[in-house]
Amino acid sequence: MRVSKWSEKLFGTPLFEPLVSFSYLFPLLYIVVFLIIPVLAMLAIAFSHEGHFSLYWFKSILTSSYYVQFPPQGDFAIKTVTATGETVYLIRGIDFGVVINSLVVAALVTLLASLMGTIFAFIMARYEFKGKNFFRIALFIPLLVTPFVNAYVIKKMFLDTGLINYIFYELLHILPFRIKIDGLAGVVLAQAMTYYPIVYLNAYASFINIDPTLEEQAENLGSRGFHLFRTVTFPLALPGIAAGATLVFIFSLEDLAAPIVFQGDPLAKKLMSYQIFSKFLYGLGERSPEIAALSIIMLTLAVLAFLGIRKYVSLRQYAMLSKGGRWKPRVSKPKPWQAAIIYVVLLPLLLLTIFPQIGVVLLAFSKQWSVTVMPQGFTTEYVKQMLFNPDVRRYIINSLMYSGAAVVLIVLLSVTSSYATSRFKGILTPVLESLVIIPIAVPGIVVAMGYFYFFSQVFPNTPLDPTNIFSFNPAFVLILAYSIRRLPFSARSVYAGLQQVHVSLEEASMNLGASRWKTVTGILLPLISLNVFGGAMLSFVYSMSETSVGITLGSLNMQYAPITAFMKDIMMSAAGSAQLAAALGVLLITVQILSIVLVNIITKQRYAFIGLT
Amino acid sequence: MVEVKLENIVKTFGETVALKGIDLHIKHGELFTLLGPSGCGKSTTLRIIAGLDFPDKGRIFFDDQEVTYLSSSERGAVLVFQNYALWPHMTVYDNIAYGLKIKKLPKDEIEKKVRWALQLVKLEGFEDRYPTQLSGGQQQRVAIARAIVVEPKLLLLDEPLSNLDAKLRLEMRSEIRRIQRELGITVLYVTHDQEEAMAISDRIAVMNVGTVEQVGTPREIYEKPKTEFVASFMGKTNVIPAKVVEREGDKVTVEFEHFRLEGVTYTDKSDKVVIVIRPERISLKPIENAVKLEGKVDLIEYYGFFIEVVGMFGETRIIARTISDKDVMSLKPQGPVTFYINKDDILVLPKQL
Amino acid sequence: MVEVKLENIVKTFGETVALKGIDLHIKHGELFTLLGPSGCGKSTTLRIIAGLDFPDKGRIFFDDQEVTYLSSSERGAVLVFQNYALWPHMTVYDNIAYGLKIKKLPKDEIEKKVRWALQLVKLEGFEDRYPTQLSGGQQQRVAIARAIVVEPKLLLLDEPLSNLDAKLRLEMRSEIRRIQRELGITVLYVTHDQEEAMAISDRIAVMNVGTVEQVGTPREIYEKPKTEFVASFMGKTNVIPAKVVEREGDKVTVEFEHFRLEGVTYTDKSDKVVIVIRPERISLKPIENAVKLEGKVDLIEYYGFFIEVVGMFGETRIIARTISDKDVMSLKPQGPVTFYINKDDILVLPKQL
Amino acid sequence: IGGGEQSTTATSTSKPSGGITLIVLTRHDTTIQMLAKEAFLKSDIAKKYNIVNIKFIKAPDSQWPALIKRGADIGWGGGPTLFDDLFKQGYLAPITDEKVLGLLGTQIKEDIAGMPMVRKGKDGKVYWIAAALSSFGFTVNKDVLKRWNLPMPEKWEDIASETFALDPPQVGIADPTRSTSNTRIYQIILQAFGWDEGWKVLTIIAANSKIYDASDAVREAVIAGDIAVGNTIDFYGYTAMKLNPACIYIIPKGESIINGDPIALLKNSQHPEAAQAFIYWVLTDGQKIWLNEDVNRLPVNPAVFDTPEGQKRPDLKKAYELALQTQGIQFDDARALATVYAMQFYFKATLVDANQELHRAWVALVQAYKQGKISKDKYEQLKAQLLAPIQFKDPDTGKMVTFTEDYAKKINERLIKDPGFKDTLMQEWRDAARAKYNKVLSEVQG
Ligand SMILES: Nc1ncnc2c1ncn2[C@@H]1O[C@H](COP(=O)(O)OP(=O)(O)OP(=O)(O)O)[C@@H](O)[C@H]1O
Ligand SMILES: Nc1ncnc2c1ncn2[C@@H]1O[C@H](COP(=O)(O)OP(=O)(O)OP(=O)(O)O)[C@@H](O)[C@H]1O
Ligand SMILES: [Mg+2]
Ligand SMILES: [Mg+2]
Repeated sequence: MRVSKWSEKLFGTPLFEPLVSFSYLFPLLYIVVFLIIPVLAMLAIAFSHEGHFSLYWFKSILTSSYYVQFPPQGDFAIKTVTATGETVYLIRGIDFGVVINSLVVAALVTLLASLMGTIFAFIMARYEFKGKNFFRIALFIPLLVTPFVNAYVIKKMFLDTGLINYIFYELLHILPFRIKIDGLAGVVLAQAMTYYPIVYLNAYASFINIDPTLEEQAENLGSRGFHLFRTVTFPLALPGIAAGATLVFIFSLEDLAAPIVFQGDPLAKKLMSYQIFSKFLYGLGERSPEIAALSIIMLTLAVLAFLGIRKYVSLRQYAMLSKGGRWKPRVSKPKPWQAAIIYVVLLPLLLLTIFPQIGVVLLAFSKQWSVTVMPQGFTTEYVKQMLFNPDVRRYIINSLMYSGAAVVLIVLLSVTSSYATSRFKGILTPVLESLVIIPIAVPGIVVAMGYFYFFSQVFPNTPLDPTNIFSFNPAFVLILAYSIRRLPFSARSVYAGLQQVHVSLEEASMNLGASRWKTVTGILLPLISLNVFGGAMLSFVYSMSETSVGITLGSLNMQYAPITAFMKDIMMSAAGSAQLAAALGVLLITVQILSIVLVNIITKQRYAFIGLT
Repeated sequence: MVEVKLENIVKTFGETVALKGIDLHIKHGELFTLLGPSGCGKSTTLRIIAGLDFPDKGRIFFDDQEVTYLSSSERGAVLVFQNYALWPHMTVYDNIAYGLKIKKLPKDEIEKKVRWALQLVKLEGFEDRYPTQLSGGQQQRVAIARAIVVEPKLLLLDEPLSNLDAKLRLEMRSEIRRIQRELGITVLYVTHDQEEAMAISDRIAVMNVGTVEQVGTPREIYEKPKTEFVASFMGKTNVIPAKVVEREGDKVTVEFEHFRLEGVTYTDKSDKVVIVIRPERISLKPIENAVKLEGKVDLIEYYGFFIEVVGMFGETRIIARTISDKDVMSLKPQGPVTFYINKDDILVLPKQL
Repeated sequence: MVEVKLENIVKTFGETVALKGIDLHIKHGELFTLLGPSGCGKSTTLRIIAGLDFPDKGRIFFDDQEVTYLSSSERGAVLVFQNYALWPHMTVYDNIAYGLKIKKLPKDEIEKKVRWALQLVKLEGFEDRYPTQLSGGQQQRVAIARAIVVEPKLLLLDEPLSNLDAKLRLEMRSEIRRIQRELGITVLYVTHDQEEAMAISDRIAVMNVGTVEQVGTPREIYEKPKTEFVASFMGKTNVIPAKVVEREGDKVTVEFEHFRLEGVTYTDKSDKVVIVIRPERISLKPIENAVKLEGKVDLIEYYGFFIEVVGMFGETRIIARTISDKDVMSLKPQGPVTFYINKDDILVLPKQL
Repeated sequence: IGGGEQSTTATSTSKPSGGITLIVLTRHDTTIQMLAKEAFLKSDIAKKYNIVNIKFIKAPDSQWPALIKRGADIGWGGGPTLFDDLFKQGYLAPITDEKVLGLLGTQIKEDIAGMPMVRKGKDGKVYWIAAALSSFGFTVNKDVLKRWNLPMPEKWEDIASETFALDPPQVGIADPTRSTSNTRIYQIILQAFGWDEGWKVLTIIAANSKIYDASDAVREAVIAGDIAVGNTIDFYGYTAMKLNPACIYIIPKGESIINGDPIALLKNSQHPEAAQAFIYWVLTDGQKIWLNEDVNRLPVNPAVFDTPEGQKRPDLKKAYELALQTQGIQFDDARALATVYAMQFYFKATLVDANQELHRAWVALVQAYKQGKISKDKYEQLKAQLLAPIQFKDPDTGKMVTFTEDYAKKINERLIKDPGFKDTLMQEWRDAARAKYNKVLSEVQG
C-alpha cells in the first residue's frame, strides 16, 4: 500500500486506517452536530433585525442602561429599624445592569472562591494539625451538588432571622445589628460557598505538585514565612489556582440555581443567566432575537475567560518534578498563631460552608422550616415518599437512565477522542482537542436553547421535537445534552490515562503482528480501564445533577423529566415540597458519595473532582 | 536471518530533517550497530526499518523484497524498545506468547515455544510474574524473549541498555551477544555509547545529524576515523584545529599556535584541518622519531587505571593519558612538560563545521 | 571558607535508618566528595549539613560553632540541588539575585554582584532568559551562580552533573573545579560516579548504606581500598570469593576453585575473603615472581584505548585489561590463556555480606 | 390504603397495554397531580372504564391549543380566563355525560357570589364546570407585620400605600407572565379601579413589593417571614395558615371575586366517556383532594364536607361559607381576555424589569416627604409624575403613544406571534419606565 497524503495530513497516519479515522471523526462530528451547529444556528437570529443582517440587538443591549449601567445604582447596604427596635442591615449589592452584574458577580465569586480555596489548599498541603482529616472530608462536602436546595438553605442561613444572625447576633453578640443578605450579594455568597472547593482542589494539587526543592532552595538561601510564599510558592501554584478560578467564573456566569432561589429581590434577577432562562421559559417556541443576542454575549464571555486562562496556564505549566528530585512533601506543624487562625477562623468558615449540605439533610427529615432558625420536627415521610411514590421514583429512574446512557456515549467519545489526540498528530488533532474541552465554556442554558430550536426544526413533529409538547420525549435530547456537557470531565481523565501509557506498548503489539483493533482492545483499553471508569463515574455524577437543560427541556414533558426538573418544580410549588426536594438532594448526595468512594477504592487514587488543564 | 538494504532514506518531521539520505547494507547474521549522539536519527532509522514510521523518500529491502510501505505488522522486523514496552497487565508468559497468539498457533505449540524462549533468556520459573515484579535486567530479557519467540527475520534493539546501571549493563551486553550468536539472527543495535558499540558489534555505522559518517568494524572506526566527528565521538580524544602550511604529495606540514608538525599524511584538499591525537598515543617519555611538544602542565587527573595529564600548549589544551605512575612523578601543576608523539599516530582530517 | 565537622550523625526515616552514625571532618577550602551507590545516604548527609533536615542524634560544627539545630536560612551553607531547583517563574537574573534581595542589599550592589556571578559562570547576556530557555549545562551554571553570589561559607553540590551528557559533564567538572579554586571556598560534593569523584576531589569519603567506609585521597582509595565494597565500587574490578587456607603472620594462602595463591598479605581474622585484582594489573605476558593462572578465553572485547580479555578459570570469570594489541594477538575465544599477576597487586579483603 | 385493594394497586403501578391512558392538561401543581392520580387510579370508576394511567401535562397557557389539537382529553385547572379563551376558540367539547350534568344545580351551584360555576354555550350545552373555588387576596404574616409595625391590610389600596414603602419591601407579588393567579389579581384591580387608575394602583403595589417568579414563591416567602404580605390565591393562604399559625388569609373587601377553577372535556379527546368519568370523579369523590393538608383548596361540591375526611377540616368549611358571602366586583371575563398578553408584558417591562428603579424612587420619595424634606405639593407632583403613563414610540406608526386599553387590545395578539416586535416594544417600555423612575429619583434627591 502506498502512503496516503491526506490521511497523513488529517489523521497523522500515513497508511489509511479506518479505526483511527473513526476515532477522529466520530467525536468531531458528534460535537459539531450536537453542540456547535445547534448553538450557532440558534444564535444566528441575534444578527437579524427586520429581516436583515444587523448588529441591532447587540447595540441595543449594550447601550440600554437595563443591561449596562454606569454609574451603578442603588445602595450596597440599607439600614432599617424594625418595630422592635432592632437594626437590620439589608445587603443586596448595587446594580450595574444585567450584563455587567453578571460579570461583577462572577468576578467576585471567583475572587472569594479563590481566596478561600487557596487558603484551605495551602494549610491542607503544608500543615499537619489535629483534625486535618476532618478538614479533608469537610472540604469535599460543598462539592456535593444538590441543585436549588443548597442555595435555598444558604438563603435561609442569611435571613435576618436565620442561622448567621442567631449565632453572631443573638448568641455571641459579635454583631451589633442583624444583617440580611439578599439580591446580588446573596447570589455571590451562595455561589462562592458552593464553588470554592473547585479552586481548593486545583490549588491543592498545585501546591503538592510544587517540587519541594524549589522551596527548600529558597529557604536555604535565607527566605522564609510569607516571603517564601509570596516569591516562590504562590507564583508556582498560580497556574493551577487560575485554572480552578476560571471554572468558577464560568460556573458562576451560567448558574441558575442561586438567582432562582433569590428571585424575590429584583436585583438577583438582573443576571444574564436568569434573564435568558426566564424569557426562554415564558416565550417557549418563539425565537427571541434579544435572548439570542444576550446568549451570544454570555457565551463569548465564558469562552474568552476559558481560552484566556488556558493560554496563560499552558504558558506557565512548569514541569514541576524534575528527574532525580527527592519527593518529600513539605509538611510542618503550624506555629501557635497559625494554629489559632486554623481553629478560630478557618474552622468556623469551613463549618459555615458545609452547613448548606447539612441543612439539606436536616430539611429532608424535618416537618417544616418556616420562620425558625433550624428546620423543625422529625419525619421520614419525605424520604419514604421519594423512595416509594411511583411518580417520584420515575424521575429518579429517568435520571439514572439518561445519565447511564449519556455515560456510555461519553465513554465512547472520550476514548476515541483521547486516542486520536494523544496518539496522532494530524491537523485535526488540535481541533478535536479544543472541541472536546469547549463544552465546559458553553453555558447550559445556551445549549438548552440551541437544542430547542435545532430539534424542533430538524425533527419537526417527532418525539424529538420540543415544540411537539404533547408527544415530545426529552430522553434523547437530555442524553445528548448530558453526553456533551459532561464530556470534558471524562475526556480529561481518559486523556491523562493515555498519556501515562507509553506509545511503545502499542507499537510493540503492532510490531509483533497485531492489528490496530486488537492492539486497542487487547493492550490499550485494559491499561486505561481505571481512568475510563473514574471519568465515567465523574460524568455520571455530574449528569445526575445537571440543571440547565434538565429544567428547561426536561420539564417540557414531566412524564420523562429528570430529577432536577422535578426538584425545581417542587421547590417552587406545593407546600412541604422543599422537604421532598431536600430528600432528593439527599439521594443525589448519596449517589455522589458512593461514586467517589467507589472511584477511590477501585482506582486507588484521590480523584481530582474537577480539573481543567 | 535476513539481509537489509536501505537506499537513500530521507525522513523529515515538520521542519527537522531527521534523515538526510541514509544508505546501509546489513549482512546476514551480523550484529550491526548504529552509533551516534542524541538526536542524530538512530531511532528514526530503526523505526523506519520496523515499519513504525515511513520514509519520505528512499527504499528498504529485506533480502530482495522491497518492504518500504509494508505495515509494521506484516514486516517481521521486531523491535525491542528502549523501555522494553512490556505490557504491565500481562504476565511474563502472556507477554511472550502474545505474538504467537496473533499468529494463531495451536496452544501446545505456543507453550513449547514460550518455554524455549524462557530458557534461552534464563527466565524459567518466572512465567507467572508480572513485569513490575521483575528487575530491570529480567524485564529486558522478557522483552528479548518476546521478540525472539516469533522468530523474526530481523531483531532491532533500540538502546536496550541505557536504563540499566553500570553493572547490569555489562551483564546484559554479553547476554545479547550470546543469544545473537546462538540463534545466528541478524541484529541491528542502536546506542549512543561508543564503549558499548565497540564491545558488542561486528560492524558499526557512526551517524551524525541524519547522515552516516562511516561504516566499519570497531577497530577500523577507532583507529582510522574518516572524519573529525567520528574521531571525536569515539572516546575522549584531542582534536586540535590547525592549518596546512605545506604540501608534498600526501605528506603535509600543519601548524597550530606556533607548533609545526611536519611530514604527516593528509590527502584532502581543504587547508583547514584538525589534528586528531588519541591521548593514550601521547607519550611522556622520549620516543624515537617523535614529534616533540613543549608546554606546561595544566592539570593532572588521577583515574585509577590511568592518569591524565592536561598540558597547555599556548592556548591549546592537549590531554595525554598514561597508565604508568612513574611518567607523572616529576610533573607538577604549572610546571613544564614535554609530549612525544609518533608521526604515525597523528591523524589530520579536514575540519568540519 | 569553613571547616565542617560531623560527629556521629544518625538519621532515620520511619523504618529506614538512612545514616548510622557518620563522622566526617572537612577542611578549610577543600573539595570533599561523598561517593556511594544510590540510597546510601549521601543526599541525606548533605541536607542535614544544609539544615534542610535535622539529625536524630549527633552534632554538626562549622568551624567551632555548633549549628546542629540552626535553621537552613540562618546557616549559610548553600545547597545546589541535583535538579538545580531553578525557579521557573523567574529570569536568570532574578534567580541569582534572590538570595541578595533577601539580605536586603542595595539595588546597585545586587546588580554588581549578579554581574560578577554571571561572568564567573560565563553566562553574561543570559540574564533575561527563563530557566526553560536554557540548556541543562547553562541551568546548572545558573544554579551555581545563585549559590555562589551569596558568598556561602560552604557550598554543597548534590550530584550536580548526573543529568548531563558525557561531554557536558566533562566541561562542567573542570568548571566547578576552577570556580572552587578561584574563590577558595569549601565545597562538599556528592556523586555516585567514581570516575567523577576521582577526577575532581581533594578527598573522598566512600559511603555504603548509611556508613562511611573509607576516607582518603582518590589515589588512596583506588589503590588501597580497605573493604571489599570500596574496592568493587572504584571502577571495574575482579572480586573473587575465596577462602584462607593457611596463615603465616600476615602472609596467607588463599584458595578459589582449584587455584591457590600463596604468600599474599592479609591481617583480618575472618577466613572468608575476597581476592581483589584490578584488571589492568593482570598481565598476559609472563612476568617474574608472578602468580600464574591458566584458563581459557571467554571473550575478547575491543574498547579502543584498551582491550579486555575475559578468562574463565573453572567457573570464575576474571577480566584482564591491556593496552597492547600484541598481547591478545595469539588468543582466540575458547582457546587457552594464562594470566600473570604480581603478588603485590593481589589484595585480600574480608568478605562483606 | 385499604386492605382489600391489592389488585388495583398492582394495575396502577404496572403498565398494561390494553387500558386507557387519559391525558390531562393542567395548571395544577405537582402535589395535586400526584394526589389525583393516586386516588383516581384506585377508584371504582377507573376500574370500570379501564383507565390505567393518567398523564398530566403542565404546559404554559400559550401551548394549550397545540396540545388540544393533538388529542388531549381533559383540561383541568388554570382559571376561568384560560378556559373561556379555549371555549371561545372552540377547543372545548360539550359535556354529555348524564351523571355529570346531574350534579349541576344539585350538588354544584351554577353560580356563587355572582360568578358562574358552569359555562354554558349559546346552544345551552355545558362546556366547563368549576371543580374548585378560589378567591384572590393576600396572605399576611402577623409576626412580620408586628416586627415592622405595619397595619393589617384589608384592601388592595392598603398595600398600594405609603405605609408599605419600606426597605426591605414587605409585600410580595408575582410576575404575571409566570403566574395565572397574579394575572387574575391584576385584572381584577384593573377592572375594579378602571384602566388608568388601576395601573397607578398596580404601580404602587409593585413599588412596594418584591416580585417573585411564581405565586408559589410568594406564599413560601410569607410563610418563611421573608415578607409580611403576599398576593395569593386563597388556598395558598390556607396552606400558609396550616404551616405557620402566624399567617392569615384575607379577602380584600368588595374588591375580589370568586372564581371557579374549571374542568372541561377537550375537543379532540380520544376517550370522551372515560374522560367524563374522570370529570365526574373530580366533581364528587375527587373533591377530597382539595382537603389534603398540602393543598387546602375550597371544594365546589360541599357534599365532601359530610365525608369523614371533610369533617376533619372545619377550617375549610368555614372558609367555604365565607366565600359564599363574598361581595365581589362585576368582573368581565371577555374584557380581561382581550388585553391579557399586553397587560402581562407591559407589567413585566415597566414594573418587574424596572422594579429596582421603581422601588428606589418610590421609597426615596415617600421618605423625603415623611422626613419633611419636600413639601406636600412637591410630593403629590412627583408622585403623579411617577405614576403617570409612559410615552413610547409605536413601532408601527412611529408616533408617541401611551398604553391605553385600546392600544393594549390592538397589540395583544401580535405580541405572541412576533417576537421581534415584542422584544422591541418591551425594550421601549422598560427603558421609558426606568427613565421616568430615575428622573423622579433624581428630583427627589436633587
Ligand atoms: N515524531 C517526531 N516529530 C518531530 N521530530 C522528530 C520526531 N522523531 C524524531 N524527531 C527528530 O528527528 C531527529 C532524530 O531523532 P531520533 O529519535 O531518530 O534520534 P536518536 O538518534 O534516536 O536520538 P536519541 O539518542 O536521543 O534517542 C531529532 O532531531 C528529533 O528531534
Ligand atoms: N524523606 C524520606 N523518607 C523516607 N526515607 C527516606 C527519605 N529520604 C531518604 N530516605 C531513605 O534514606 C536512604 C538514604 O537516602 P539518600 O537520599 O540520602 O540517598 P543518596 O545516597 O542520596 O542516593 P541517590 O544517589 O539515589 O540520590 C534511602 O534508603 C532513602 O530511601
Ligand atoms: Mg533514540
Ligand atoms: Mg541523592
